Amino acid sequence: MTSKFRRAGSAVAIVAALGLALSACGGGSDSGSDGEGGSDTSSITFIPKNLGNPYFDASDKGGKNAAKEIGTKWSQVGPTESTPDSQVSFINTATQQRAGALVVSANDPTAIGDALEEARNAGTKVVTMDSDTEPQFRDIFVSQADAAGIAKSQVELIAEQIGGKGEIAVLSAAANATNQNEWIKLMEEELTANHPDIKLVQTVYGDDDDQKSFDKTAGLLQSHPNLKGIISPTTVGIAAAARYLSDSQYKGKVALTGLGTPNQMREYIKDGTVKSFALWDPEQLGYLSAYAADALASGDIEGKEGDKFEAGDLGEYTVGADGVVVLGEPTVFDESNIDDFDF
Amino acid sequence: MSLLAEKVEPRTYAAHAKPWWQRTLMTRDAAIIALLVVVWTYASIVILNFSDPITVYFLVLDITPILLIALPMTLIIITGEIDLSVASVVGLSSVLFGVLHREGVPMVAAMVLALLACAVAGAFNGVLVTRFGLPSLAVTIGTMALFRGIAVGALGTTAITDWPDAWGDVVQARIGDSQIPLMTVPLVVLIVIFAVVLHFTPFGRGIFAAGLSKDAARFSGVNVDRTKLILFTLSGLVSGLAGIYFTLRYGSARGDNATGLELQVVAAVLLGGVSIFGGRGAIPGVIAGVVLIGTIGSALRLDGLSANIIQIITGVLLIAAVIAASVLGWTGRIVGTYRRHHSSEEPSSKQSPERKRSE
Amino acid sequence: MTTTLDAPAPAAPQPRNRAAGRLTSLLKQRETGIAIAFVALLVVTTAVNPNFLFSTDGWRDLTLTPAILVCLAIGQAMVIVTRNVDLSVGSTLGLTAYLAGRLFLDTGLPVIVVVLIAVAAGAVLGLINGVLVAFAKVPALVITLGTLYIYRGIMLEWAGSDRINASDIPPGLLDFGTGSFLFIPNLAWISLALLAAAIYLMRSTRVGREFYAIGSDPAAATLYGLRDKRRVLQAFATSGALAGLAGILYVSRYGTISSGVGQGIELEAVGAAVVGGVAIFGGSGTVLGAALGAYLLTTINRALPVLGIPDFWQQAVVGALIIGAIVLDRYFARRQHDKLLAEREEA
Amino acid sequence: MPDTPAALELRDVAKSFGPVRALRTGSLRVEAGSIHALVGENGAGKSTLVKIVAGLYRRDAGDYLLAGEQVDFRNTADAKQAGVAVIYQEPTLFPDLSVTENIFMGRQPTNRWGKIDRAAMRTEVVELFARLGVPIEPDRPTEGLSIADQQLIEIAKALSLDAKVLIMDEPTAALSGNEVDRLMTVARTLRDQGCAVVFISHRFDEVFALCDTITVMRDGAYISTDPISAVTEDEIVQRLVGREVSNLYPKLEATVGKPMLEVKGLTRTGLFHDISLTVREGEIVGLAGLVGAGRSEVAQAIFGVDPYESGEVILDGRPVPPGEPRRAIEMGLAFVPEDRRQHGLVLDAPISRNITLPTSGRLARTGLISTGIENRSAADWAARLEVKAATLDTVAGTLSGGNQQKVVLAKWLSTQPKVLIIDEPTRGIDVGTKSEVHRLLSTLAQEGLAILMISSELPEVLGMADRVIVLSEGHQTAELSREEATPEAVMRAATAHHSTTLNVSEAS
Repeated sequence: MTSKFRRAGSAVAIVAALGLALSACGGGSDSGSDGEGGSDTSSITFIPKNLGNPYFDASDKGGKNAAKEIGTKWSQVGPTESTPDSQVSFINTATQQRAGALVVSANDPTAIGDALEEARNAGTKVVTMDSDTEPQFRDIFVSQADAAGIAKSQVELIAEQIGGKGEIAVLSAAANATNQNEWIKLMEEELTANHPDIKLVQTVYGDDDDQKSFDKTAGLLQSHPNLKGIISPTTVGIAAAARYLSDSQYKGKVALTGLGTPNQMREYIKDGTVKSFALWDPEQLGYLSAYAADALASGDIEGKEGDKFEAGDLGEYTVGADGVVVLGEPTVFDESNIDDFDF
Repeated sequence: MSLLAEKVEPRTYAAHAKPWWQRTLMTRDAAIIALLVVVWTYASIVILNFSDPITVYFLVLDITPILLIALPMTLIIITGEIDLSVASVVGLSSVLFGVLHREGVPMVAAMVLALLACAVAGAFNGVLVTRFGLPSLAVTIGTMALFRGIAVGALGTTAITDWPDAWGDVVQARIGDSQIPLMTVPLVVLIVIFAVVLHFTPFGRGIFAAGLSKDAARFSGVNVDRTKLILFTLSGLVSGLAGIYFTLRYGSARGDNATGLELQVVAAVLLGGVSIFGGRGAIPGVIAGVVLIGTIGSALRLDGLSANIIQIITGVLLIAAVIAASVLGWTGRIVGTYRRHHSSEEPSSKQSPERKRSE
Repeated sequence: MTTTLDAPAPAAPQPRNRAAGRLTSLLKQRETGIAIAFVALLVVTTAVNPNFLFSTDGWRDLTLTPAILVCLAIGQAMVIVTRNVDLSVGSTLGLTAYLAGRLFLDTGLPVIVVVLIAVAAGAVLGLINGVLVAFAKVPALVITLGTLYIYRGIMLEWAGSDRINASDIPPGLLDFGTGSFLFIPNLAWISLALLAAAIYLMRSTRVGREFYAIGSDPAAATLYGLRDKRRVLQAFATSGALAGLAGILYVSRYGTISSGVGQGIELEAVGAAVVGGVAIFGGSGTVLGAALGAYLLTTINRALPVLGIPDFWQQAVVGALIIGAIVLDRYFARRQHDKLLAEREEA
Repeated sequence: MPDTPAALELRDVAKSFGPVRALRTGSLRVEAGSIHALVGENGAGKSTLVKIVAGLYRRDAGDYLLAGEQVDFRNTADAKQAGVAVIYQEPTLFPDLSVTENIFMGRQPTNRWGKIDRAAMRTEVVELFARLGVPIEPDRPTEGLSIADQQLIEIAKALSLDAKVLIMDEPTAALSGNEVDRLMTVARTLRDQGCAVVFISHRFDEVFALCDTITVMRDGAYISTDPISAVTEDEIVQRLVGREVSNLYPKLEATVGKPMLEVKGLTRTGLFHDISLTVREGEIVGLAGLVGAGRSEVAQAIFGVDPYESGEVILDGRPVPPGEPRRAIEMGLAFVPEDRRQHGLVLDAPISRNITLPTSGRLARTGLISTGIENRSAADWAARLEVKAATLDTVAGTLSGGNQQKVVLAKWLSTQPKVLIIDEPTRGIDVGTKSEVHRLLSTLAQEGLAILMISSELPEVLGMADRVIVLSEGHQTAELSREEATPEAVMRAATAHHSTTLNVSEAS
């Protein structure tokens, strides 16, 4: 069996060489983790729900700008799919790197909790933004706007567009997304309380996947011939829904609103598919989160109610109950102002 | 003594053609273990924070589900079949466990019931493959969608997240003050059990024989169908276990837990030297394959590289591993031919290309 | 041939009633079964909600939505017929779609050139699969599982978090993707044209018949002197090219290219082929069956919510359908086998 | 040398695989319009030679001439193009494709758009089948056809090629009497039409009945070529083996004891009906019949790898459960199957694993088994059977046919059986090992083993068996004592008809 001998020997050599080559190429690219070993109190790691999402691209941009102003190291890593288990690996990695602070947009309120606890035990400060975990897992939650405010504004936008009555539906992101579910719940309450003639007939989930959201929109319109409006409180969803509507028979007949970025929606505002939608500025959200993270990491604040910190251009913020920091009210975009924004 | 009369002098045989160290070190398993050592050493030296003991802790927790499922998967692939439904069974287990828990079933009972259901799901694959004689690839692509669909359908939009902390803590506990997770203990026990069953029992001998030649195994008294049925059931059971682990570790029962895990498991098993044609493979190599993929991922993430590069490397490693065998086999054929045809009449010890249809 | 043989008197092949025979064989065919299932689904769903079929959008979605999967299923069927499988089509689709998007964004190339480049790129990616499968003699399942990771990884790494929006795509292409001709969407026309070409290729050319031969018995193919390596390469390249085209169709229909484009669609393509009667171990099945399988799967996805079944159950239904299809196939194959044996005993 | 070039001529063709010289001096000269026998033991190089002619292998040295022209084929398509057709022992057809497609695969008539002309194909096939007298539906798939029908399709394929050289590699191995007759008729017709036919067979009766010339090969080398009328069977055998063969059937006297294996009324529809037989201690019972008579099927049903519908099997007074080979082995039944490479051995596994596979449960006393335990057991049994191999981890597939058979025997004798069923004990092994196997069977019987031996070789059955049971078309047609068992008696019983549906074309 000399051949087997030879074969195995060469296999060792080749595979080992391959491994070396791979790890060498890995070692070659350093993105902000070199420097002194051990704890790195002055670094901030952003972990969005997933990469390739324009919303988080904007918030990352804000975070990066803030880090530059503060003079700390900044990096962004994340999974390609927005699932909690893939996020955990990246949280763990940040723990290993002894990052000073983590800014996470949670894919699940509890699933990533243990990993965050592990990180905090290792001395890393944890800020959640956009989508929160349960309060005990993080130091501060930077909220884009308070949930009730968002829900109310969404309902008002749609009510105005459909004339206060008729069937509406919601196109959400993942079925487990904390913030989405909370908004939907609050929207329902708002509808019952103030708009009894509007009926929410169905909530569908596009998983922040473009094609899925697109197809779900088609499904909604078919299953509910009397549908008057759609609320899609997620940037991927609203864009996909707008694109579907824009060249369907429903264009202009079925109203659409929700949360979207101006760059995505500009076209549909201009062609009349969408009248208005809302969003806070995600760039500001990232910017504020980075400042909050830095304030925690440098020990300026502890995340208790009443703690105050400076957030660069945005001015001073106060930590509210449960460690929540609220960015502010969302901006409503329509034909009149959309060209003033670029994100 | 000789049965063939007349001659008296009995023949003697060396047990092996090569000394023990060659048989141990010059194998695919040894190669993959060596590669693991090289990568680990390299990463420890070059990559910041990799040598930190906490790396081991996270690594073990991360690879546990893959490792668990890789064990029965190894056995199944050695018999020449494949089970692509494992990750969906993980999801199914997670959801069942969650729903039962939500309905107030005690934790242990919920766990046992979920595991039983997963064993049944595995047996369902097994029955379709053995009784109906269907190709396992097609069957498990179907059940992959079916089981995942049931899991997602049963729980719909919700995730069940109200788990008693104590259970999650057990899953994530460390042994004493070390950075070695407590999970390592049952994991090692399972690995040992699978290794012994595969390599040191008559059942294991049957598994290899069935993979190399289904007919010859059957004609030698190996109950090939029953063996496969047992393995598929086992695969369901262990995947169910992985689902319980998943649920407790993340404190969240979701229908889409572990989506895509099946490909990672298959990649790790094949990387670990198991032949997709069946009949060859060993547990140590598979463990090394799983750990290797985990280590590369961990090291690259620490180095700030994205998940994308890790995907590319997994793919390249997988292809390189299978091609290395066949390319080297090709170059080694000239040498091999001598051995092979030394005493044989026909230049065709090549296997007749097996007809993969069961009629 | 001028020879004659004085062999025993021939019992000449009985010319049966061919028309009747054709009808029964048509009814027995898998394609007919799938088509009937498809029509039944349409009828039931439309009865529940007439909009499903009888509205502009209902009709459009019915014909448009399956177009992309049909493309992939045709390629997949060709590969499976040669006793291989291509799991990388989803990643190929993603990579070519992004490539096309980048070309639109970064270069001013005319649409048709970009389309050709994307198709060619898909063919090259398919060819890589084919070369690895044919020459390294490694099962296609393993190779394409590897390239599934690699192609997807390359796309993600290249794209980073860049996303291509509808505004980056030439409006002409987008209009084409959503437009229709003679009440049938353009994309559906494309997929139907491809289907017709593929049917012709598989039924009536040597290349197609040799695909079947190679999948039916690779050893016999060698003895026949068929160029099996070349054929396997061709099958994979075609599958890749079709995935590339599917990438373009995706761009023209959805306008947005994000990181997840085409993820998991490879299994739908395999599922469509299997449901459509393509045997997973090669040698039998038709591209028409695979295309009908694609129509059935996509339409089920859309029909379930209309029928009041939460769309979470879609996957379960698809899975049950795949299992049902292969069990049924085996049942019919056994019956056919027994029948042939019985005929032999009689003879 | 005659003036006209031969249709096919090979001169000193050599082919090596690595250092192994499969063919050293392959020479063959076949005239057009003749049937030429090519004989040799397994391993003599016939198959290599055929594969070179067919274009499957390329020769290393020597000349290959077709009608006087040097040729060098890169693949089988080239050879076909040049008019060389080969019919292999096992037909190689595409089971999923129609009969017509199989005949034309790779060279279908096409129009200028590349469209296959199906109508033309079908017309030609109908015509071919009419001439061959084949009642096969051209549009049906080849799956499910009998070997004989498949062989006819191969012949039709060769005819449609307008082959000038037709090589038939053991075409009759799996055919029944009628089918052999039909095949020979076809071969003669082809000869009369000027085709050069090469006929490879181990059956001398066929060779002498059919062929005009005979070439003998041994150890990869050419030995002799003679007109068939100039040689006798004994001379040919001597040349084949290279030495005098004596005492091929060393039958020893054994005491016959109590019944060990009793089979009562075993039936499986379509394959065998109401088979009853008894094998006693120390007795060798021969199970004779033509190929396809159902002998192997009966044996496999007794052993439990195949099912049966009714009847029972009793071993040493205890019933053997159906469909459980493992139980049968435990009870003392051993079965050496006919197809060694497919059923007898795990070709890719080492000798030791092969020998210990059926006994691994017994060897694992603590429930565990190790290579050491296996090797000890395997070494013992390999030595008793004198398996020629250097080490126990030699892969079984690399052994010669004879040595493989010894490994199979070692494997089954290691189970310490009470009853041994052996199907074609000496198929495909050289003459030397053949007599060793026969001596072994005699010795085992003398030691009290009950042996049921299936064989297609009449001399083997007559030489070894104490009693002969004959099957025909699945029915038991005779049970003959050693004295009664003459070749004529056995053949008469083997060709006896049981059902009226099968008495076709006796005239041919």
